[in-house]
Amino acid sequence: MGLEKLKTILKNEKTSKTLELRTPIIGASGTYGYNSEFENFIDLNCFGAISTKGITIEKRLGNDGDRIFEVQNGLINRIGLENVGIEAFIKEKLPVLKQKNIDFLLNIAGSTIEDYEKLAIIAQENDIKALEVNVSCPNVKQGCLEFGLNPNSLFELTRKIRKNYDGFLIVKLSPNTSDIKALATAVEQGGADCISAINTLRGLGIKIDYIGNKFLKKTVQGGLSGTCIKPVALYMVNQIRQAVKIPIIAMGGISKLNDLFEFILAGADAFQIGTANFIYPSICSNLAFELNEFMIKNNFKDFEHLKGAIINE
Amino acid sequence: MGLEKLKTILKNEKTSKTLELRTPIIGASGTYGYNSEFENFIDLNCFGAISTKGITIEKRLGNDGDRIFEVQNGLINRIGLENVGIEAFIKEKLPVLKQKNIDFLLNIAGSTIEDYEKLAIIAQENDIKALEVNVSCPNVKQGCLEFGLNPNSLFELTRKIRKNYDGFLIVKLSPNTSDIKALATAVEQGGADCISAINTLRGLGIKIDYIGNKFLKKTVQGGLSGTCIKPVALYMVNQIRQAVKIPIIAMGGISKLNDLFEFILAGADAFQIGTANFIYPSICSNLAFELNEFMIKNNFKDFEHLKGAIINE
Amino acid sequence: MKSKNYIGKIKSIKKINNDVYKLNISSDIEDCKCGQFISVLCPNKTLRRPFSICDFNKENKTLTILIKLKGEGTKYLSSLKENDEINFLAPLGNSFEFFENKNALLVGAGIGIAPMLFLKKEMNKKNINNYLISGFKTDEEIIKGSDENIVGGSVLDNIEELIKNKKIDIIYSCGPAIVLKKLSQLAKKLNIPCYVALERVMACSIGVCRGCIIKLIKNNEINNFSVCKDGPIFKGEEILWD
Amino acid sequence: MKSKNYIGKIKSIKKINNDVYKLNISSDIEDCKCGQFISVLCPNKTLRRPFSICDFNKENKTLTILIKLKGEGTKYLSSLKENDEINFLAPLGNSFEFFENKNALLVGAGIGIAPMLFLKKEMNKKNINNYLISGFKTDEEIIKGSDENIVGGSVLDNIEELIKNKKIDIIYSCGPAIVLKKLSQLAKKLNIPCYVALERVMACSIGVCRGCIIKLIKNNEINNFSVCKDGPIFKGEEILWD
Ligand SMILES: Cc1cc2nc3c(=O)[nH]c(=O)nc-3n(C[C@H](O)[C@H](O)[C@H](O)COP(=O)(O)OP(=O)(O)OC[C@H]3O[C@@H](n4cnc5c(N)ncnc54)[C@H](O)[C@@H]3O)c2cc1C
Ligand SMILES: Cc1cc2nc3c(=O)[nH]c(=O)nc-3n(C[C@H](O)[C@H](O)[C@H](O)COP(=O)(O)OP(=O)(O)OC[C@H]3O[C@@H](n4cnc5c(N)ncnc54)[C@H](O)[C@@H]3O)c2cc1C
Ligand SMILES: Cc1cc2nc3c(=O)[nH]c(=O)nc-3n(C[C@H](O)[C@H](O)[C@H](O)COP(=O)(O)O)c2cc1C
Ligand SMILES: Cc1cc2nc3c(=O)[nH]c(=O)nc-3n(C[C@H](O)[C@H](O)[C@H](O)COP(=O)(O)O)c2cc1C
Ligand code: FES
Ligand code: FES
Repeated sequence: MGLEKLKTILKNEKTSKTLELRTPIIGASGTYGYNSEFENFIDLNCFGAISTKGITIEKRLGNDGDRIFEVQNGLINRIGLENVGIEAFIKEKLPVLKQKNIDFLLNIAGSTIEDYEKLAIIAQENDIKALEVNVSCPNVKQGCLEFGLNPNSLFELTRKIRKNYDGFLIVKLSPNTSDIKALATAVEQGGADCISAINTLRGLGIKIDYIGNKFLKKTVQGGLSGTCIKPVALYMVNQIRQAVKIPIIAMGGISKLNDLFEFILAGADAFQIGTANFIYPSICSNLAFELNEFMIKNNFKDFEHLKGAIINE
Repeated sequence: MGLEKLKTILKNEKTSKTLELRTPIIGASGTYGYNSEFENFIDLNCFGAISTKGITIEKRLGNDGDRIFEVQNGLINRIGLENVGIEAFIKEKLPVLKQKNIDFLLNIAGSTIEDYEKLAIIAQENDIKALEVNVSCPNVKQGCLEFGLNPNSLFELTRKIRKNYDGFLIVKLSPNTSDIKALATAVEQGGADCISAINTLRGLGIKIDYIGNKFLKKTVQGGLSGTCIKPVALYMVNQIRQAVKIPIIAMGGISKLNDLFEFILAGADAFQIGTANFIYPSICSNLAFELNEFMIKNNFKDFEHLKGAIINE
Repeated sequence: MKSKNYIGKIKSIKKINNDVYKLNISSDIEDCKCGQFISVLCPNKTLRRPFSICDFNKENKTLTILIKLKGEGTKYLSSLKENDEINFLAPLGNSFEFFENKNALLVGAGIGIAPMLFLKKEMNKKNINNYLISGFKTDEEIIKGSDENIVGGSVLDNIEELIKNKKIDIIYSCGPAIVLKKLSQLAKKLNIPCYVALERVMACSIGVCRGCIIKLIKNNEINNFSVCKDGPIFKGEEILWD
Repeated sequence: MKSKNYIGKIKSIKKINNDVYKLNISSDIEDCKCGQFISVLCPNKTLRRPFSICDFNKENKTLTILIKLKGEGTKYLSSLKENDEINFLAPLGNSFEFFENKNALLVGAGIGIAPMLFLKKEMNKKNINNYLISGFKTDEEIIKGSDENIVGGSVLDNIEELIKNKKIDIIYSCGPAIVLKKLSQLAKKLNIPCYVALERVMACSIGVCRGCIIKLIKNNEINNFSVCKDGPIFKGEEILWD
């Protein structure tokens, strides 16, 4: 079964910059590794792209202590951006991506504006097609989310990255804000080609048991992901759709075909799948197949008429 | 079984203003009606208080269209502050509360600062013991949440209410912010005696079905409540605990005894139960009984040693 | 009767057609009225699910409800077995008014027949003339107990004639909103009272959350009423239809 | 063997003591190694649950796992019936190294016995001298298959003597972290290699999420390793214990 119908072109109408994806299904950053870790479970040719684990200038070991906390229909993580660093990525991971012909978004994070600029330059030098700028990671003490929650800094940051990078520039937004529209607008005006949203919600997981006259507790403060954040993600995506014209890669709790339709209605042009990969490691290819089948069966060319149909409030 | 152990005194250490509650379990605003609607299901003597449905100056009919949308482990509502108005409340509902000896927090909402001032004055005139100021309702077009998301306006608002009201002043915070600590601080400095949190998260519910060659859709944008928001609520309560000294009434997804302990660890002094009432209408009294039993069985005088034990980040 | 939270037991569960199940539930409930409903806990869903009372046996305190499969909640309920526990709030809502000397037409569209069956039984007991007409999409969907079943078409197709022929001077109905609306309009035209049983997505089902509101016009004033507590039965003429 | 997602079938499920169940699962899986584990979908939980492979029968492609009741996930799994489907990823992680001419001591504390039983069986096949000692809190908790069961006390109580008596020159162990830590320290003191099977809360179980990290010291450098992919078997001496 060919997946031609799923071919997706994300286009910044203003600059005509585009990103072509085989399918609109992308493995979300932090849940898909660096390159081909999932190849036992999925058909690498049938999904759109990987968003790499967030890459920083230096290698990072991430947080100490418990990193994962399960909640109802979701997950709190505090990985703390453990990653190999940009140098090792370019040397060890990039060749595999190229060799296996895997499309990818390079997800980057920094603690200073200079970090982001440097990463953008390296991406440019290495001819990396698409950059996903993570300004929304709640799990590091410095930087990252700081830039992501203030429209002015976000505008500046986007502009500076844009100056140094010619490829398809995606900025990933945080839902931990009172005004996502202002953030989206800042990103668009700063010159980004696309917005991805949402990153994790801030959450605190506490497990407490009274055993043998003592309270035993376990706590993990970090980012909340999974089905439980879907209503928030739909809200945020819909707000962004109302604020900007550039395309949106939507995520947050996607795990089934109907979720894709819901996000299309809210305004999504493509999708990322995060937490669901842990439960169903084949989900990215399965969703692509299911979507394709649905389109063929019901004679859909695309979903343009549905896109962002909800813009009531 | 006496519930003496559950007696809870919320105290503003600075002003020594207190609110005495028979138990720390309070029925949350909007889910408990105005007075004795729940009396068939619970023992009115065994729970701490009702927080009334949010009251405005004028009677409000609320939003048109669908108002309730079910999600996994949660609920989106867009009631839109339907209420009888302060006049009818004082005339018709207050006498019942008094006659039945039901403790309550008067939950108020306004579209202007003047609204809140007027409501505070009426509360003062009618000798209402406790006021819960809702600056966090996401379901009305004007006012309310606007005041709740900006520390400066929130400080001003709190100060003006404080000027007109001598009782126990509680301000209820929204989680739809990037900086709950700043909001909590503003409220404390404005002269509030207590913070309650959280109100609902902004969410969008979409149901879409493909039936007979057509997409049928249903959408409700409103406030998300229930178990699915508990990790966010724990995070917010914990942040507030780190920012201010005044007591916290915690809520967001509470439905069982262990939830109470989790919120105590995060920093709660008392609790409100919202969505869970819809599923288990006796839950407020049941939780009080369970907590009491636990304290007796395990010889607990109180939970002071646990309170806010998590202050790591 | 005050409404309370009951833990009942499934006395029997029977599939009565391709997607409707009949549940007999025994519990401590003492009484309930025609038109009232119960609100059932479904552990796999956040909210309870409301179902009309379709019959009530006072002697052995047994309620009957009919459940049509819709989504996950009704699917769960249909999987219950004899002797399983079932947690419900009851009795909820207002009830039908009876008029001794009127000829009543009862109209049940689809699963809307459930409260009509109870109503018919009570009217028969009280010797009130009544005629129950029900409508179903296909033969397979027929639920028995009516005086007349319309299959295919609409219950409304020849209803004006029927009203004249049977000298109907009051109507009671339950079913899809569009049917109730048209019936109410017809009743108004014919100047006879019409009571309809409404449905709304419910959260609390006891009148506190204001989630299930319907607007009524009474004395030229528009006001909110809750379907769960002020209803589910309303006078058709008072309803502000969308 | 590449790890894959299998839909297996419960061939048998047996309660083997008051809170441990033995599951035999047949599937298409061709092979797996000693020390590896599987990650099982529990529909009532967000995350899969990891379980050590306790036995594998290559002829009829049947895996055995032992499940000790802990919370909702294991409760669900214990409720499975013969012929029920079970969705798991397998085989996962690295495996034990074998050394033909050594005398191996196998130490299983509590449910940690599961991978040790598999290891013992393989060693027996390869004619490697081995002695499996297990520890349980009470008689009721004993899981059979060891050469020696310590009940009450700790598996570590007389272990130094045992090592000397049996001329042990390599140790393999699985159990609570504190046992593994002490055993590793003892092994270091006695200058014999010690392999331990670790546990961590896992999200992806295939090495991508970095949720299950352990820090190892190799060549004086501290680095992160994933328990799910680089492990679960590590050299005790390399582990940076908390
Ligand atoms: C007063 C009243 C009496 C009813 N009597 C009967 C009856 O006798 N027999 C019968 O089969 N059905 C009856 N219904 C409808 C029944 O409640 C719904 O079909 C059921 O709740 C669907 O649940 P679900 O999880 O299977 O479907 P879902 O997938 O949740 O929803 C399917 C549809 O059911 C409706 N629904 C969902 N949740 C609720 C809710 N909490 N309250 C009301 N409607 C909801 C929605 O319109 C939705 O589109 C009654 C409803 C009301 C309000
Ligand atoms: C590599 C490995 C092999 C294991 N082998 C076995 C075995 O052979 N037999 C056996 O009975 N148990 C084994 N366990 C432990 C088993 O995975 C947990 O007991 C089980 O996940 C608990 O699930 P629950 O829902 O019943 O309990 P929960 O209530 O969820 O948790 C109880 C405790 O189990 C642990 N746990 C929870 N989720 C996970 C997870 N996703 N990954 C790891 N640990 C978790 C936590 O420490 C928690 O405190 C193994 C664990 C690992 C990592
Ligand atoms: C374990 C884990 C690690 C993550 N790491 C990153 C990261 O490095 N960079 C990033 O932008 N997002 C990261 N995320 C966020 C996801 O990419 C995604 O935005 C979020 O999980 C919401 O989608 P989901 O609900 O489908 O998981 C991570 C999420 C998880 C669960
Ligand atoms: C149907 C509904 C109506 C609500 N109305 C109000 C309100 O009028 N005023 C208010 O301050 N909060 C209102 N809330 C918010 C709750 O009081 C509470 O803050 C929130 O639901 C989180 O708690 P929960 O998860 O226990 O429901 C409402 C919530 C629901 C579900
Ligand atoms: S469902 Fe709450 S008022 Fe009717
Ligand atoms: S569980 Fe994801 S890396 Fe181990």
